[in-house]
Amino acid sequence: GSSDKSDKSAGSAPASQLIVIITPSPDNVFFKAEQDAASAEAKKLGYQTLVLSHDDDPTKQSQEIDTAISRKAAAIVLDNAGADASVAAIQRAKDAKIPTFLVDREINKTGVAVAQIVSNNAQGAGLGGTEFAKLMGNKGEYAELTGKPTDTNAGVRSQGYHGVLDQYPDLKMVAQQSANWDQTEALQKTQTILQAHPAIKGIIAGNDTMALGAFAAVQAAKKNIIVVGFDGSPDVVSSILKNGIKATVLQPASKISEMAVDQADAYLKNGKADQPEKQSVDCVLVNPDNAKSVTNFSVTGS
Amino acid sequence: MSAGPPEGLLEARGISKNYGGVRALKEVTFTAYRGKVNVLVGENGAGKSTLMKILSGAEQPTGGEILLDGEAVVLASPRDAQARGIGIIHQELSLFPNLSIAENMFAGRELRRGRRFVDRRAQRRRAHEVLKRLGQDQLDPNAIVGDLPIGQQQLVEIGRALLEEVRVLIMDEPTSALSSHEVDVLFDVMADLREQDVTVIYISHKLDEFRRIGDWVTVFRDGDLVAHESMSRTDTGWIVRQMVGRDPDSLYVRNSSKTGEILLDVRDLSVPGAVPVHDVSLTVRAGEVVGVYGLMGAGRTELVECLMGSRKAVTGTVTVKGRPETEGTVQARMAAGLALVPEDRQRDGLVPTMSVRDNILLATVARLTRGGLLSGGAEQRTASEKVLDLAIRIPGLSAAVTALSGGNQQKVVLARALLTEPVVLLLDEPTRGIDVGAKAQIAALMAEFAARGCGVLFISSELAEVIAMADRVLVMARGRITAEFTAETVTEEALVTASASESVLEASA
Amino acid sequence: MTETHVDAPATGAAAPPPGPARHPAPAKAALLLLRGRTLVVLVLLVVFFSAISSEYLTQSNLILMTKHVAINAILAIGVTFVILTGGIDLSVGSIAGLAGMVAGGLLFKGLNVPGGTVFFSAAVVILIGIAVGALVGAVNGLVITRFKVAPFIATLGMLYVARGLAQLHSNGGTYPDLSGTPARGNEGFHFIGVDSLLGIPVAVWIMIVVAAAAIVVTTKTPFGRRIFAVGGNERAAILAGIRVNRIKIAVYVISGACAALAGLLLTSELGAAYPDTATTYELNAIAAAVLGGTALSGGRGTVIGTVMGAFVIGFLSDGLVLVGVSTFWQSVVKGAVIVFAVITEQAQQRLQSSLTKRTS
Amino acid sequence: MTETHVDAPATGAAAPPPGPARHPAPAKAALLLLRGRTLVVLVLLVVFFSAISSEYLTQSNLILMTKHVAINAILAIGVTFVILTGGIDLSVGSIAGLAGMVAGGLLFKGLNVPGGTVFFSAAVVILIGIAVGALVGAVNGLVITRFKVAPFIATLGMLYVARGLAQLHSNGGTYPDLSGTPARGNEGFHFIGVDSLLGIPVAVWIMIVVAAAAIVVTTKTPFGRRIFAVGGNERAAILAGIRVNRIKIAVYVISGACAALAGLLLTSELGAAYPDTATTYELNAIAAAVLGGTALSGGRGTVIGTVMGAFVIGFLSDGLVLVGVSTFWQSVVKGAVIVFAVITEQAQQRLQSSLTKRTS
Ligand SMILES: Nc1ncnc2c1ncn2[C@@H]1O[C@H](COP(=O)(O)OP(=O)(O)OP(=O)(O)O)[C@@H](O)[C@H]1O
Ligand SMILES: Nc1ncnc2c1ncn2[C@@H]1O[C@H](COP(=O)(O)OP(=O)(O)OP(=O)(O)O)[C@@H](O)[C@H]1O
Ligand SMILES: [Mg+2]
Ligand SMILES: [Mg+2]
Repeated sequence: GSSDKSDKSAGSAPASQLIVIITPSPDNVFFKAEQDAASAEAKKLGYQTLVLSHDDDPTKQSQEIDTAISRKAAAIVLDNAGADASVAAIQRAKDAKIPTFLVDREINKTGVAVAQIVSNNAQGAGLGGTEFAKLMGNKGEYAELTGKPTDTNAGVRSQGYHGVLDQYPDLKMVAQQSANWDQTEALQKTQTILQAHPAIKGIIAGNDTMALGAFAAVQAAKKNIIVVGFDGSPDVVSSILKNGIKATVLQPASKISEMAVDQADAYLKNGKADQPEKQSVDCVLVNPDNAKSVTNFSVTGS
Repeated sequence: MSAGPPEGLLEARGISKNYGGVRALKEVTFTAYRGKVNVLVGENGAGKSTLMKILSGAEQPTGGEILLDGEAVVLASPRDAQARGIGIIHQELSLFPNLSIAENMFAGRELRRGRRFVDRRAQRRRAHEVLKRLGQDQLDPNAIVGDLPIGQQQLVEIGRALLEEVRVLIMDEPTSALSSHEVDVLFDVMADLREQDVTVIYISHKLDEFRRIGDWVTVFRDGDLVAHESMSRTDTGWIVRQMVGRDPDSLYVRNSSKTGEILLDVRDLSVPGAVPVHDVSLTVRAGEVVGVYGLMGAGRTELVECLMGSRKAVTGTVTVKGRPETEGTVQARMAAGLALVPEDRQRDGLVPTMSVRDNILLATVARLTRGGLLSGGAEQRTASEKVLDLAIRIPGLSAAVTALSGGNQQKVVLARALLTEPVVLLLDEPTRGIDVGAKAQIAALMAEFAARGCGVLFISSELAEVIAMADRVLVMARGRITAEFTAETVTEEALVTASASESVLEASA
Repeated sequence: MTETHVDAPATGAAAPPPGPARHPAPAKAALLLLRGRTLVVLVLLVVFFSAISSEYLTQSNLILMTKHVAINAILAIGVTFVILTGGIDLSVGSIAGLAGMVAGGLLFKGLNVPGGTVFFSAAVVILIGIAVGALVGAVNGLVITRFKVAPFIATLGMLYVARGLAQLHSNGGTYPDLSGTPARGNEGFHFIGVDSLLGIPVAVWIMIVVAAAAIVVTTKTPFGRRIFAVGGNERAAILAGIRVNRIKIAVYVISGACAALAGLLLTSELGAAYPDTATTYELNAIAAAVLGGTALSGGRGTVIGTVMGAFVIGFLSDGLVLVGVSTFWQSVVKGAVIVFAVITEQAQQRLQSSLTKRTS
Repeated sequence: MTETHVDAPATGAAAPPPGPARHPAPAKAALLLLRGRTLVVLVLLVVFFSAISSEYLTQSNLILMTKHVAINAILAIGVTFVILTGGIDLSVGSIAGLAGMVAGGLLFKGLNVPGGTVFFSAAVVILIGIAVGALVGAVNGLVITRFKVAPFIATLGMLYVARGLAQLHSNGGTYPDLSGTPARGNEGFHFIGVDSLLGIPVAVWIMIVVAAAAIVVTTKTPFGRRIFAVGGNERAAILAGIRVNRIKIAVYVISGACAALAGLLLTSELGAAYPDTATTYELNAIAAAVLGGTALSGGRGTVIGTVMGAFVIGFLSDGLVLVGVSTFWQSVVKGAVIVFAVITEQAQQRLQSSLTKRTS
């Protein structure tokens, strides 16, 4: 095809001091923490920030990356909207000489972004699955609530769970439904699943908002069912402390964001990356034993 | 009239009304006398309805004042007017097609049981009483108004006005969709009202009709009041002279062309539906003007709609110019040489969002293209030619069609039909609601059309009109053709007998 | 001609109003069956799903599904009022979200006033939530009547505005715990969304009360009949002296209040308020009304039909989840059933009107 | 009465057409200003944002924003056809998604036929994608005309069905790489969404072509005239010999094809096809049409107005992003601007009609 004439900024050195931070909607506390940490770190290092949200719509994300290019950003910190659907937009930024630092979610291509710093979803799901199996006593019926089916992490986490759970022949998954990461949907679907399978002993959810919805359903049904989530959001942590939800897997959102900004800073100063592109930060299991030491997506002392 | 000047009840003093640049009323001063039937006449667009809308609070005057019982009043809304005892039957039916007859009559002033609830039973009873008074006691007050024929809808509208305790009752062409039987009943009711000292303002284009009931007559022309006289001191000629500003040489032009081959041949046509048509056979010859007379609900509209293809027949054949037309779609019938000017121009004729030009060209627009694209020049030429032909009075071809008066709107629809170059023109009540001048023009157009070797089939509910304009009259009743007359044999009595003998209304009365 | 006249009884003294047109027996039966057409679709759904899953037709599942239906039914009843006047309300989902957030905020962090923080009792919070919905509805109504903005656009704008306000209310966050404390005197919010009375969830009782009230208002009161008049012919309504603008504002207020109530039920059930509550619920609510026979052009429809429509949608969605259909197929089936149900509705109307005409 | 006759020239040979009503100069100027009202709102937006951000009014940003506008403008043009007939199309977002997935699937994994896998060239894939959209539109049109389902419901059902089919197509997954290979002969899909010609993105050229074609069709062809007639008075259109059902089906086909084209542009731009592409875009498209003066009741509107409406929405959204307004406020501001723009539209119409009347 023809050259990218539309990107007038291409070729001009990034003289600006602007870091553009793009994440999914901050109405999920996880992404809010991500935004806040990245923004704070960038300001600390003397950058301006532009914080945007793509609401998990790759098209909107693509347009926001265009905006970043248009504003001649120095770097982009991105929690992307789709492992495949984000590649072209990030490549566009690269062509415009704007480095992108991915957080939280990977993309299915290397050499496009400067860094892909993600919590190890597979490892985390392994932790969650193991804890869930232990809580279940390695047997019994359970249900799984998966995230938005079009979201990569939903698949990775589900696979991670099953990597552990499927090893126990007595653990039987009787229902699997997507609740699209949504709390109300998780509530209503859990209620219906409990109707179909009253003998369910546990529910494992792909994130914490769904875990909260599922737990509300469990409470309303006055049942004693093990609920395990993923993220380590403050609401779930406090539920764990009250012996509600049993466990979650904390993704160090703030830490990841800070790492990304620090690496961006180094890259801009030195002109090259000081870390390998793929970096993964291990997740931490949160259960009643350590829940007290968790604040805003980080475990003190870990 | 009895001695002494009658006492004025409702007075309009120097009322003007401008719609944008259109001066609908020019400082009109008009008095309605207490306990009299005050008749208002005038050409289409003379401003009659506008004045009535102002007197009933639906429109605000640009200037002037209104006096009720000698006192100046402000009628800011229909509610205000109602509160002062002024009721109105609107020219365009203002009914709720989704509600029952009883609910229509009581909309906005429901009878209540307790303070909060509608007393449906009482509403039904009162509605039934009113319907009975109008000779319609076979009508179910629970019937949904949208399912009624237009004539019965008009009666519901009348009934609604009668329910109120009114001092002034304005009736804006209440009989345009009624046949003579219901008109008689309505006139009895009006006589009653007069007895009860109710002031009636009555607007109509049917000269012979209002002369029977009116006490005073007022003539409007171009937004001005041009004459005001006791009915007993006038005659039809005088009224027409005042209206048109010249002598009525002849109201209706009779067709005098020689008849030729059969252009339209209908055999054994049957149409199902609310008003079914049974086994109708008829012919229209070249150079012939055929009238179809009948009462409300006789099925005439269904017949022509079926001929035009907008309604499906179950049996029967339609042959145009010797060629059977079997497809039965509007397009096919149009191509075969039929064109219909529908009964209800608002509902079936005009596209209110379009200009006069686009309305005129609607059916033939595909002919005015060059290389697939519309040719603005050709459009403009074709439309203005028709406007001149039919002497349509318009502010301009790009004006909104809704800004025209009723008669001119009718001519727009007629122009559209004529542009399709039909061999047989079907006209359903072409003169409904239009003034004498326009009626004469339409009669002349029909005659001229026949003279060109084409045929005309027109529906009318006015005896005088059918007798004066048709070479041959068919009478329909209950979906069948019950009689046929030639211009020489037809008489009013014969028509009435043939149409009523089997009619729904007669049977139930 | 097959017309039959309604005969007035021979003893005509105080002519009793003629009753409704009498139909010959078979026609009448067909008509009854068709009037209950939404019911027929519902029964078909129940039969179908209970054949697949034995859990479907259990008492507890029926109660649960009805509880899920309650939310959409309440939204849809409100929307029905609007549609009956010929309008539309796209903002109900957002209003539900906003009301939930307002209530959640009041319960979780109270109201800041000069000199401290005030907490209201759960009942007062619920009333405030409903008032917020009514207020937003009033804004819709005013924009529509005063500025003559098409209802579609006015409420589409409100869809964005109210959702944005809900998010701004907590800056995107969730109010996690709405159980209140005795010290604050604001316990008990879970009553409406979680508790049961006589074995039936309170939410279902609330739906019953709302539906009953709506039925009475629409069919028995002058206000209700005027709603139909406005939807049937607005110009005629004005000429009949009906204060059309007031009626219109009133229906948007009702719709807003119903939406808020639904939002409060959702929030109470969830025990947490988050700003995306009830996103896109407006489409389900409108679909329920139309499924139940409400004409989008206004003037025709019944509250009971709307409730039936909500039952069809709810029982279908839950059934698909219960038997474990994948999310993607759920979407396809739901769309197809909505259209199919309306097609039968059209068939019914045609048959019905032909029957009525023939027999009246 | 100030009515004037159309004067026939004394020499009646070839009567020149009467010109449009003549206005006095100042009234004419006011009218012109008001006709371009959407333009005025647009200019206000540009002035406002460029005062805040120096980046807004740069050539590159204007080109970029116009490219973003292109997608919504193409959707909105299609929807305008439907709205002009008095219908509505809620399924355009889903159709865009489905077309994108179909194209993505064909490029990424080809078409399985007995005996192997076939790959089509990018151009053919684009045509197939558009054909899919047209086909879905035809289904909409058939459901609406044959089964007399209200357009709102028929296309609402299709919203769900088409989205479900898009998801089923890849079982929820994304087709990641649409660049094609020389071996398969299917390279070049990025041309429509990524590349530029003469410094202007191809997507913008496509929007210009679509808009120009739509303007010609709506204003210069018999078909276009009939669309307006159907929307203005369907019964009159039938009696004027217009095949109303055909016209209706045609507009849904056009709307579906435009939606598919928009979906293909989106997919090409992203370089990947995912099933949620263009979710809820229908509301923006309808909003653009209405902002541009198209009446939801049918019969009134212009394509150029719709394009202006799309510009207002797009330049507003991008401006809010550029200056870094928070997501939540973006929602509030967008809703408010939509309503505000329509309010000015109402004011304009009233003023315009009073001017036209006075001066005609
Ligand atoms: N809403 C309106 N806008 C613009 N012009 C109008 C409007 N209503 C009426 N007019 C114009 O005012 C004039 C008087 O109309 P009006 O309806 O009062 O006539 P009319 O005497 O009742 O005629 P008809 O016998 O046809 O009913 C006409 O020229 C008409 O075009
Ligand atoms: N029960 C009905 N339901 C629906 N529409 C009806 C019904 N009866 C009549 N109509 C419609 O009302 C209009 C007027 O019908 P009407 O009964 O007056 O027929 P007609 O014989 O043509 O008489 P006229 O033309 O003198 O009014 C027609 O368009 C007809 O189709
Ligand atoms: Mg009049
Ligand atoms: Mg008739």
